[in-house]
Amino acid sequence: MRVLVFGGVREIVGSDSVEVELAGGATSEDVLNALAAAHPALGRWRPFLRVAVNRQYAPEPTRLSPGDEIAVIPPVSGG
Amino acid sequence: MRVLVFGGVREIVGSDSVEVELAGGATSEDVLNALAAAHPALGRWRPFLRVAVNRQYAPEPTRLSPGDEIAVIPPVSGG
Amino acid sequence: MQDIVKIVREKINPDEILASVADDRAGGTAVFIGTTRNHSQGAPVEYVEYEAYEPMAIGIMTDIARTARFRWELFGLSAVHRVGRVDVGEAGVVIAVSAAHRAGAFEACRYLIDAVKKDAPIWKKEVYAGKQTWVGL
Amino acid sequence: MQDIVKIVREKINPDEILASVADDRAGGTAVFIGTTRNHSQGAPVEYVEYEAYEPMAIGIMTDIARTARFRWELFGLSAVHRVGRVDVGEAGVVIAVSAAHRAGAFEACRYLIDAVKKDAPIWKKEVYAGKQTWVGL
Repeated sequence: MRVLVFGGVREIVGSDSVEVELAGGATSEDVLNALAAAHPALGRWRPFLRVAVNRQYAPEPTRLSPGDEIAVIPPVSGG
Repeated sequence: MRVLVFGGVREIVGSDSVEVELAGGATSEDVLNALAAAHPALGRWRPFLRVAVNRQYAPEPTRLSPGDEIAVIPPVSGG
Repeated sequence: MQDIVKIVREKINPDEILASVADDRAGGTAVFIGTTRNHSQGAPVEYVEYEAYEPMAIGIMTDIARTARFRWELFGLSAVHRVGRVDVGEAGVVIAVSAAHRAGAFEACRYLIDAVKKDAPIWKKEVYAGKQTWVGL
Repeated sequence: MQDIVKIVREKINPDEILASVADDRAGGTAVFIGTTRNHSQGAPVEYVEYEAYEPMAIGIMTDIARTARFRWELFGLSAVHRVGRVDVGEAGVVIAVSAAHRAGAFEACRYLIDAVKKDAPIWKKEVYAGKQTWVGL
Protein backbone atom coordinates (compact mmCIF):
# COMPACT_ATOMS: atom_id res chain seq x y z
CA MET A 1 0.00 0.00 0.00
CA ARG A 2 1.26 3.46 -0.79
CA VAL A 3 1.77 5.65 2.26
CA LEU A 4 2.37 9.41 2.19
CA VAL A 5 5.04 10.75 4.54
CA PHE A 6 5.90 14.30 5.58
CA GLY A 7 8.40 16.51 7.36
CA GLY A 8 11.03 14.73 9.40
CA VAL A 9 9.62 11.31 8.46
CA ARG A 10 9.86 12.18 4.78
CA GLU A 11 13.50 13.10 5.22
CA ILE A 12 14.33 9.89 7.08
CA VAL A 13 12.50 7.78 4.51
CA GLY A 14 14.07 9.75 1.66
CA SER A 15 10.87 10.11 -0.36
CA ASP A 16 7.43 11.65 -0.01
CA SER A 17 5.70 8.29 -0.25
CA VAL A 18 6.63 4.69 0.44
CA GLU A 19 5.22 1.31 -0.57
CA VAL A 20 4.37 -0.73 2.55
CA GLU A 21 3.54 -4.46 2.34
CA LEU A 22 0.40 -5.16 4.35
CA ALA A 23 -1.69 -8.29 4.79
CA GLY A 24 -5.47 -8.15 4.21
CA GLY A 25 -7.26 -6.61 7.19
CA ALA A 26 -4.28 -4.46 8.12
CA THR A 27 -4.76 -1.47 10.39
CA SER A 28 -3.25 1.98 10.77
CA GLU A 29 -1.05 0.57 13.52
CA ASP A 30 0.37 -2.03 11.12
CA VAL A 31 1.38 0.84 8.82
CA LEU A 32 3.43 2.48 11.56
CA ASN A 33 4.98 -0.83 12.61
CA ALA A 34 5.95 -1.76 9.06
CA LEU A 35 7.42 1.69 8.46
CA ALA A 36 9.40 1.63 11.70
CA ALA A 37 10.71 -1.86 10.85
CA ALA A 38 11.85 -0.72 7.42
CA HIS A 39 13.44 2.49 8.78
CA PRO A 40 15.07 1.90 12.18
CA ALA A 41 15.84 5.64 12.45
CA LEU A 42 12.10 6.13 12.93
CA GLY A 43 12.08 3.93 16.04
CA ARG A 44 12.27 6.65 18.64
CA TRP A 45 9.57 8.68 16.87
CA ARG A 46 7.16 5.75 16.63
CA PRO A 47 5.12 6.78 19.74
CA PHE A 48 4.57 10.27 18.32
CA LEU A 49 3.40 9.31 14.85
CA ARG A 50 -0.25 9.38 13.87
CA VAL A 51 -1.94 7.97 10.82
CA ALA A 52 -4.45 9.86 8.70
CA VAL A 53 -6.88 7.87 6.58
CA ASN A 54 -8.57 9.75 3.78
CA ARG A 55 -7.28 13.06 5.15
CA GLN A 56 -8.66 12.58 8.64
CA TYR A 57 -6.85 11.59 11.80
CA ALA A 58 -7.65 7.91 12.33
CA PRO A 59 -8.24 6.54 15.80
CA GLU A 60 -5.70 3.76 16.27
CA PRO A 61 -6.14 1.03 15.18
CA THR A 62 -8.33 1.74 12.16
CA ARG A 63 -8.98 -1.04 9.64
CA LEU A 64 -7.73 0.01 6.18
CA SER A 65 -9.52 -0.55 2.90
CA PRO A 66 -8.06 -0.73 -0.60
CA GLY A 67 -8.04 2.73 -2.16
CA ASP A 68 -7.70 4.54 1.17
CA GLU A 69 -5.36 7.53 1.15
CA ILE A 70 -2.94 6.72 3.98
CA ALA A 71 -0.54 9.28 5.48
CA VAL A 72 1.87 9.19 8.38
CA ILE A 73 1.66 12.41 10.39
CA PRO A 74 4.66 13.35 12.53
CA PRO A 75 4.11 15.88 15.33
CA VAL A 76 2.81 19.02 13.66
CA SER A 77 4.50 22.40 14.06
CA GLY A 78 2.66 24.88 11.87
CA GLY A 79 1.63 28.36 12.88
CA MET B 1 -11.49 79.04 37.57
CA ARG B 2 -11.58 77.85 34.00
CA VAL B 3 -12.79 74.26 33.61
CA LEU B 4 -12.52 72.18 30.44
CA VAL B 5 -15.56 70.11 29.50
CA PHE B 6 -16.01 67.36 26.94
CA GLY B 7 -18.48 65.14 25.12
CA GLY B 8 -22.01 65.18 26.44
CA VAL B 9 -21.12 67.69 29.17
CA ARG B 10 -19.66 70.06 26.59
CA GLU B 11 -22.89 69.91 24.61
CA ILE B 12 -25.05 70.56 27.68
CA VAL B 13 -22.83 73.45 28.76
CA GLY B 14 -22.67 74.78 25.21
CA SER B 15 -18.95 75.48 25.21
CA ASP B 16 -15.68 73.56 25.58
CA SER B 17 -14.73 75.42 28.74
CA VAL B 18 -16.60 77.25 31.49
CA GLU B 19 -15.65 79.75 34.15
CA VAL B 20 -16.55 78.43 37.60
CA GLU B 21 -16.52 80.67 40.71
CA LEU B 22 -14.68 78.88 43.49
CA ALA B 23 -13.63 80.01 46.96
CA GLY B 24 -10.03 79.58 48.05
CA GLY B 25 -9.28 75.99 49.10
CA ALA B 26 -11.87 74.61 46.72
CA THR B 27 -11.72 70.96 45.73
CA SER B 28 -12.50 68.90 42.66
CA GLU B 29 -15.86 68.08 44.24
CA ASP B 30 -16.69 71.77 44.47
CA VAL B 31 -16.10 72.04 40.74
CA LEU B 32 -18.67 69.35 40.01
CA ASN B 33 -21.17 70.84 42.45
CA ALA B 34 -20.80 74.35 40.99
CA LEU B 35 -21.15 73.04 37.46
CA ALA B 36 -24.23 70.98 38.31
CA ALA B 37 -25.78 73.99 40.05
CA ALA B 38 -25.21 76.20 37.02
CA HIS B 39 -26.49 73.53 34.59
CA PRO B 40 -29.42 71.61 36.05
CA ALA B 41 -29.45 69.31 33.00
CA LEU B 42 -26.19 67.86 34.36
CA GLY B 43 -27.89 66.79 37.59
CA ARG B 44 -28.53 63.18 36.72
CA TRP B 45 -24.99 62.79 35.36
CA ARG B 46 -23.34 64.23 38.46
CA PRO B 47 -22.58 60.82 40.06
CA PHE B 48 -20.78 59.67 36.90
CA LEU B 49 -18.56 62.70 36.39
CA ARG B 50 -14.89 62.67 37.32
CA VAL B 51 -12.44 65.52 37.57
CA ALA B 52 -8.96 65.50 36.07
CA VAL B 53 -6.36 67.83 37.54
CA ASN B 54 -3.34 68.52 35.39
CA ARG B 55 -4.34 65.73 33.01
CA GLN B 56 -4.61 63.04 35.66
CA TYR B 57 -7.71 61.57 37.26
CA ALA B 58 -7.97 63.23 40.66
CA PRO B 59 -9.12 61.26 43.68
CA GLU B 60 -12.16 63.09 45.03
CA PRO B 61 -11.90 65.48 46.77
CA THR B 62 -8.58 66.92 45.61
CA ARG B 63 -7.56 70.42 46.75
CA LEU B 64 -7.06 72.69 43.73
CA SER B 65 -4.27 75.20 43.24
CA PRO B 66 -4.20 78.32 41.06
CA GLY B 67 -2.90 77.43 37.63
CA ASP B 68 -4.15 73.83 37.75
CA GLU B 69 -5.61 72.53 34.50
CA ILE B 70 -9.07 71.33 35.55
CA ALA B 71 -11.26 69.13 33.36
CA VAL B 72 -14.61 67.45 33.88
CA ILE B 73 -14.54 63.91 32.50
CA PRO B 74 -17.89 62.31 31.64
CA PRO B 75 -18.01 58.53 31.30
CA VAL B 76 -15.52 57.65 28.57
CA SER B 77 -16.48 55.65 25.51
CA GLY B 78 -13.44 55.47 23.27
CA GLY B 79 -12.16 52.39 21.48
CA MET C 1 11.79 50.20 20.03
CA GLN C 2 9.64 53.10 21.24
CA ASP C 3 5.95 52.78 22.02
CA ILE C 4 3.86 54.63 19.45
CA VAL C 5 0.82 56.37 20.93
CA LYS C 6 -1.19 58.72 18.75
CA ILE C 7 -4.48 60.52 18.34
CA VAL C 8 -5.18 61.28 14.69
CA ARG C 9 -7.88 62.95 12.60
CA GLU C 10 -7.21 61.13 9.31
CA LYS C 11 -8.00 57.50 8.42
CA ILE C 12 -5.81 54.97 10.17
CA ASN C 13 -3.72 52.82 7.86
CA PRO C 14 -3.37 49.37 9.46
CA ASP C 15 -0.45 48.50 7.19
CA GLU C 16 1.60 51.36 8.59
CA ILE C 17 0.78 50.27 12.13
CA LEU C 18 1.83 46.72 11.35
CA ALA C 19 5.11 47.94 9.88
CA SER C 20 5.71 50.04 12.99
CA VAL C 21 5.69 46.98 15.30
CA ALA C 22 7.72 44.64 13.06
CA ASP C 23 10.72 43.16 14.86
CA ASP C 24 12.96 40.26 13.84
CA ARG C 25 12.84 38.89 17.38
CA ALA C 26 9.04 38.61 17.26
CA GLY C 27 7.20 35.35 16.70
CA GLY C 28 3.71 36.74 17.25
CA THR C 29 1.96 39.98 16.39
CA ALA C 30 -1.58 40.66 17.58
CA VAL C 31 -3.70 43.45 16.21
CA PHE C 32 -7.07 44.79 17.25
CA ILE C 33 -9.09 47.08 15.02
CA GLY C 34 -12.22 48.72 16.37
CA THR C 35 -14.58 49.78 13.60
CA THR C 36 -17.82 51.73 13.43
CA ARG C 37 -20.77 49.31 13.28
CA ASN C 38 -23.70 49.98 11.01
CA HIS C 39 -26.15 49.60 13.88
CA SER C 40 -26.32 50.06 17.62
CA GLN C 41 -29.16 49.50 20.07
CA GLY C 42 -31.16 48.12 17.17
CA ALA C 43 -31.00 51.33 15.11
CA PRO C 44 -29.01 52.03 11.94
CA VAL C 45 -25.92 54.15 12.65
CA GLU C 46 -24.79 56.70 10.07
CA TYR C 47 -21.39 57.41 11.59
CA VAL C 48 -19.76 58.10 14.91
CA GLU C 49 -17.90 61.13 16.10
CA TYR C 50 -15.02 60.75 18.55
CA GLU C 51 -13.79 63.54 20.76
CA ALA C 52 -10.72 63.40 22.99
CA TYR C 53 -9.12 65.43 25.73
CA GLU C 54 -6.00 64.97 23.72
CA PRO C 55 -3.06 65.75 26.00
CA MET C 56 -4.58 63.71 28.81
CA ALA C 57 -5.56 60.86 26.47
CA ILE C 58 -1.99 60.69 25.19
CA GLY C 59 -0.71 60.67 28.77
CA ILE C 60 -3.04 57.90 29.87
CA MET C 61 -2.39 55.80 26.77
CA THR C 62 1.36 56.25 27.22
CA ASP C 63 1.11 54.96 30.80
CA ILE C 64 -0.98 52.00 29.68
CA ALA C 65 1.53 51.23 26.92
CA ARG C 66 4.46 51.35 29.32
CA THR C 67 2.72 48.93 31.65
CA ALA C 68 1.95 46.48 28.84
CA ARG C 69 5.45 46.64 27.35
CA PHE C 70 7.01 45.86 30.71
CA ARG C 71 4.54 43.15 31.71
CA TRP C 72 4.63 41.19 28.44
CA GLU C 73 8.15 42.08 27.28
CA LEU C 74 6.85 43.49 24.03
CA PHE C 75 9.08 44.39 21.11
CA GLY C 76 6.76 46.74 19.23
CA LEU C 77 3.65 48.54 20.46
CA SER C 78 1.40 50.91 18.58
CA ALA C 79 -1.87 52.40 19.84
CA VAL C 80 -3.66 54.86 17.58
CA HIS C 81 -7.08 56.39 18.19
CA ARG C 82 -8.89 58.48 15.64
CA VAL C 83 -11.03 61.51 16.49
CA GLY C 84 -13.68 63.31 14.47
CA ARG C 85 -16.10 61.59 12.16
CA VAL C 86 -15.55 57.87 11.60
CA ASP C 87 -17.83 56.28 9.03
CA VAL C 88 -19.29 52.78 9.18
CA GLY C 89 -16.59 50.18 8.53
CA GLU C 90 -13.75 52.60 9.27
CA ALA C 91 -11.33 52.12 12.14
CA GLY C 92 -11.68 54.29 15.23
CA VAL C 93 -8.85 52.56 17.03
CA VAL C 94 -6.00 50.23 16.10
CA ILE C 95 -3.75 48.49 18.62
CA ALA C 96 -0.81 46.32 17.55
CA VAL C 97 1.88 44.58 19.55
CA SER C 98 4.69 42.19 18.73
CA ALA C 99 6.12 39.69 21.21
CA ALA C 100 8.24 36.56 21.27
CA HIS C 101 5.20 34.29 21.39
CA ARG C 102 1.51 34.42 20.66
CA ALA C 103 0.26 34.21 24.25
CA GLY C 104 1.97 37.46 25.25
CA ALA C 105 0.91 39.20 22.07
CA PHE C 106 -2.77 38.31 22.53
CA GLU C 107 -2.84 39.16 26.23
CA ALA C 108 -1.07 42.48 25.80
CA CYS C 109 -3.29 43.51 22.89
CA ARG C 110 -6.42 42.68 24.86
CA TYR C 111 -5.14 44.47 27.93
CA LEU C 112 -4.35 47.58 25.89
CA ILE C 113 -7.72 47.94 24.22
CA ASP C 114 -9.55 47.20 27.48
CA ALA C 115 -7.50 49.78 29.38
CA VAL C 116 -7.84 52.41 26.65
CA LYS C 117 -11.61 51.95 26.59
CA LYS C 118 -11.80 52.12 30.36
CA ASP C 119 -9.52 55.07 31.08
CA ALA C 120 -8.59 57.18 28.06
CA PRO C 121 -10.63 60.43 28.05
CA ILE C 122 -12.21 59.82 24.66
CA TRP C 123 -15.92 60.02 23.89
CA LYS C 124 -18.03 58.54 21.16
CA LYS C 125 -21.19 60.05 19.80
CA GLU C 126 -23.31 57.76 17.66
CA VAL C 127 -25.19 59.55 14.91
CA TYR C 128 -28.38 57.93 13.69
CA ALA C 129 -30.82 59.27 11.13
CA GLY C 130 -31.98 62.46 12.85
CA LYS C 131 -30.66 61.55 16.30
CA GLN C 132 -27.37 61.63 18.17
CA THR C 133 -26.29 59.95 21.40
CA TRP C 134 -23.18 60.33 23.44
CA VAL C 135 -22.34 56.77 24.48
CA GLY C 136 -22.15 56.73 28.28
CA LEU C 137 -23.59 60.21 28.58
CA MET D 1 -19.61 35.79 4.17
CA GLN D 2 -17.58 32.66 3.41
CA ASP D 3 -14.66 31.50 5.53
CA ILE D 4 -11.39 31.93 3.67
CA VAL D 5 -8.91 29.10 4.30
CA LYS D 6 -5.77 28.94 2.21
CA ILE D 7 -2.29 27.47 1.95
CA VAL D 8 -0.04 29.67 -0.17
CA ARG D 9 3.56 29.70 -1.41
CA GLU D 10 3.93 33.46 -1.89
CA LYS D 11 4.24 36.17 0.76
CA ILE D 12 1.06 36.83 2.70
CA ASN D 13 -0.32 40.35 2.37
CA PRO D 14 -2.00 41.27 5.68
CA ASP D 15 -3.86 44.16 4.03
CA GLU D 16 -5.65 41.77 1.70
CA ILE D 17 -6.58 39.55 4.62
CA LEU D 18 -7.94 42.51 6.55
CA ALA D 19 -10.01 43.58 3.56
CA SER D 20 -11.38 40.05 3.26
CA VAL D 21 -12.93 40.11 6.75
CA ALA D 22 -14.31 43.66 6.63
CA ASP D 23 -18.01 43.79 7.44
CA ASP D 24 -20.22 46.78 8.26
CA ARG D 25 -21.82 44.87 11.12
CA ALA D 26 -18.44 44.35 12.82
CA GLY D 27 -17.23 46.38 15.79
CA GLY D 28 -14.06 44.39 16.40
CA THR D 29 -11.48 42.73 14.18
CA ALA D 30 -8.67 40.68 15.68
CA VAL D 31 -5.65 39.60 13.69
CA PHE D 32 -2.78 37.30 14.55
CA ILE D 33 0.40 37.20 12.49
CA GLY D 34 2.97 34.51 13.16
CA THR D 35 6.41 35.52 11.92
CA THR D 36 9.77 33.79 11.64
CA ARG D 37 11.96 34.75 14.60
CA ASN D 38 15.65 35.47 14.14
CA HIS D 39 16.58 33.00 16.84
CA SER D 40 15.30 29.79 18.41
CA GLN D 41 16.73 27.66 21.20
CA GLY D 42 19.40 30.31 21.62
CA ALA D 43 20.75 29.97 18.08
CA PRO D 44 20.38 32.40 15.16
CA VAL D 45 17.79 31.23 12.64
CA GLU D 46 18.36 31.89 8.94
CA TYR D 47 14.85 31.02 7.79
CA VAL D 48 12.20 28.39 8.25
CA GLU D 49 10.70 26.01 5.75
CA TYR D 50 7.05 24.97 6.11
CA GLU D 51 5.64 21.82 4.56
CA ALA D 52 1.97 20.85 4.54
CA TYR D 53 -0.15 17.85 3.68
CA GLU D 54 -2.21 20.33 1.80
CA PRO D 55 -5.59 18.71 1.15
CA MET D 56 -5.78 17.46 4.72
CA ALA D 57 -4.55 20.79 6.15
CA ILE D 58 -7.26 22.62 4.21
CA GLY D 59 -9.85 20.13 5.48
CA ILE D 60 -8.79 20.49 9.12
CA MET D 61 -8.53 24.28 8.92
CA THR D 62 -11.96 24.45 7.29
CA ASP D 63 -13.45 22.41 10.15
CA ILE D 64 -11.75 24.64 12.73
CA ALA D 65 -13.02 27.74 10.94
CA ARG D 66 -16.58 26.44 10.84
CA THR D 67 -16.47 25.74 14.57
CA ALA D 68 -15.15 29.23 15.36
CA ARG D 69 -17.65 31.01 13.12
CA PHE D 70 -20.54 29.22 14.76
CA ARG D 71 -19.30 29.58 18.32
CA TRP D 72 -18.46 33.30 18.16
CA GLU D 73 -20.97 34.37 15.48
CA LEU D 74 -18.20 35.74 13.30
CA PHE D 75 -18.83 37.91 10.27
CA GLY D 76 -15.51 37.46 8.47
CA LEU D 77 -12.86 34.79 8.94
CA SER D 78 -9.61 34.33 7.08
CA ALA D 79 -6.89 31.79 7.89
CA VAL D 80 -3.89 31.67 5.60
CA HIS D 81 -0.77 29.55 6.09
CA ARG D 82 2.30 29.86 3.95
CA VAL D 83 4.49 26.93 2.89
CA GLY D 84 8.03 26.83 1.56
CA ARG D 85 10.77 29.14 2.72
CA VAL D 86 9.74 31.94 5.09
CA ASP D 87 12.49 34.41 5.95
CA VAL D 88 13.03 36.11 9.30
CA GLY D 89 10.34 38.75 9.89
CA GLU D 90 7.99 37.32 7.25
CA ALA D 91 4.59 35.90 8.09
CA GLY D 92 4.10 32.13 8.11
CA VAL D 93 0.49 32.39 9.18
CA VAL D 94 -2.14 35.10 9.37
CA ILE D 95 -5.53 34.69 11.04
CA ALA D 96 -8.16 37.44 11.01
CA VAL D 97 -11.73 37.51 12.25
CA SER D 98 -14.40 40.18 12.55
CA ALA D 99 -17.19 40.06 15.12
CA ALA D 100 -19.76 42.35 16.71
CA HIS D 101 -17.57 43.01 19.74
CA ARG D 102 -13.95 42.72 20.75
CA ALA D 103 -14.31 39.83 23.20
CA GLY D 104 -15.58 37.45 20.53
CA ALA D 105 -12.99 38.62 18.02
CA PHE D 106 -10.08 38.04 20.42
CA GLU D 107 -11.34 34.67 21.64
CA ALA D 108 -12.06 33.37 18.15
CA CYS D 109 -8.68 34.51 16.82
CA ARG D 110 -6.86 32.85 19.69
CA TYR D 111 -8.89 29.67 19.32
CA LEU D 112 -8.11 29.53 15.60
CA ILE D 113 -4.35 29.89 15.85
CA ASP D 114 -4.20 27.45 18.78
CA ALA D 115 -6.26 24.86 16.91
CA VAL D 116 -4.33 25.30 13.66
CA LYS D 117 -1.03 24.84 15.50
CA LYS D 118 -2.34 21.77 17.30
CA ASP D 119 -4.07 19.91 14.48
CA ALA D 120 -3.25 21.16 10.99
CA PRO D 121 -0.77 18.78 9.29
CA ILE D 122 1.90 21.41 8.72
CA TRP D 123 5.55 21.12 9.67
CA LYS D 124 8.23 23.67 10.31
CA LYS D 125 11.93 23.13 9.74
CA GLU D 126 14.19 25.74 11.29
CA VAL D 127 17.34 26.37 9.30
CA TYR D 128 20.35 27.61 11.25
CA ALA D 129 23.83 28.27 9.91
CA GLY D 130 24.82 24.77 8.78
CA LYS D 131 22.05 22.94 10.65
CA GLN D 132 18.38 22.14 10.20
CA THR D 133 15.80 20.89 12.65
CA TRP D 134 12.25 19.76 12.14
CA VAL D 135 10.39 21.28 15.05
CA GLY D 136 8.67 18.43 16.92
CA LEU D 137 10.53 15.74 14.94
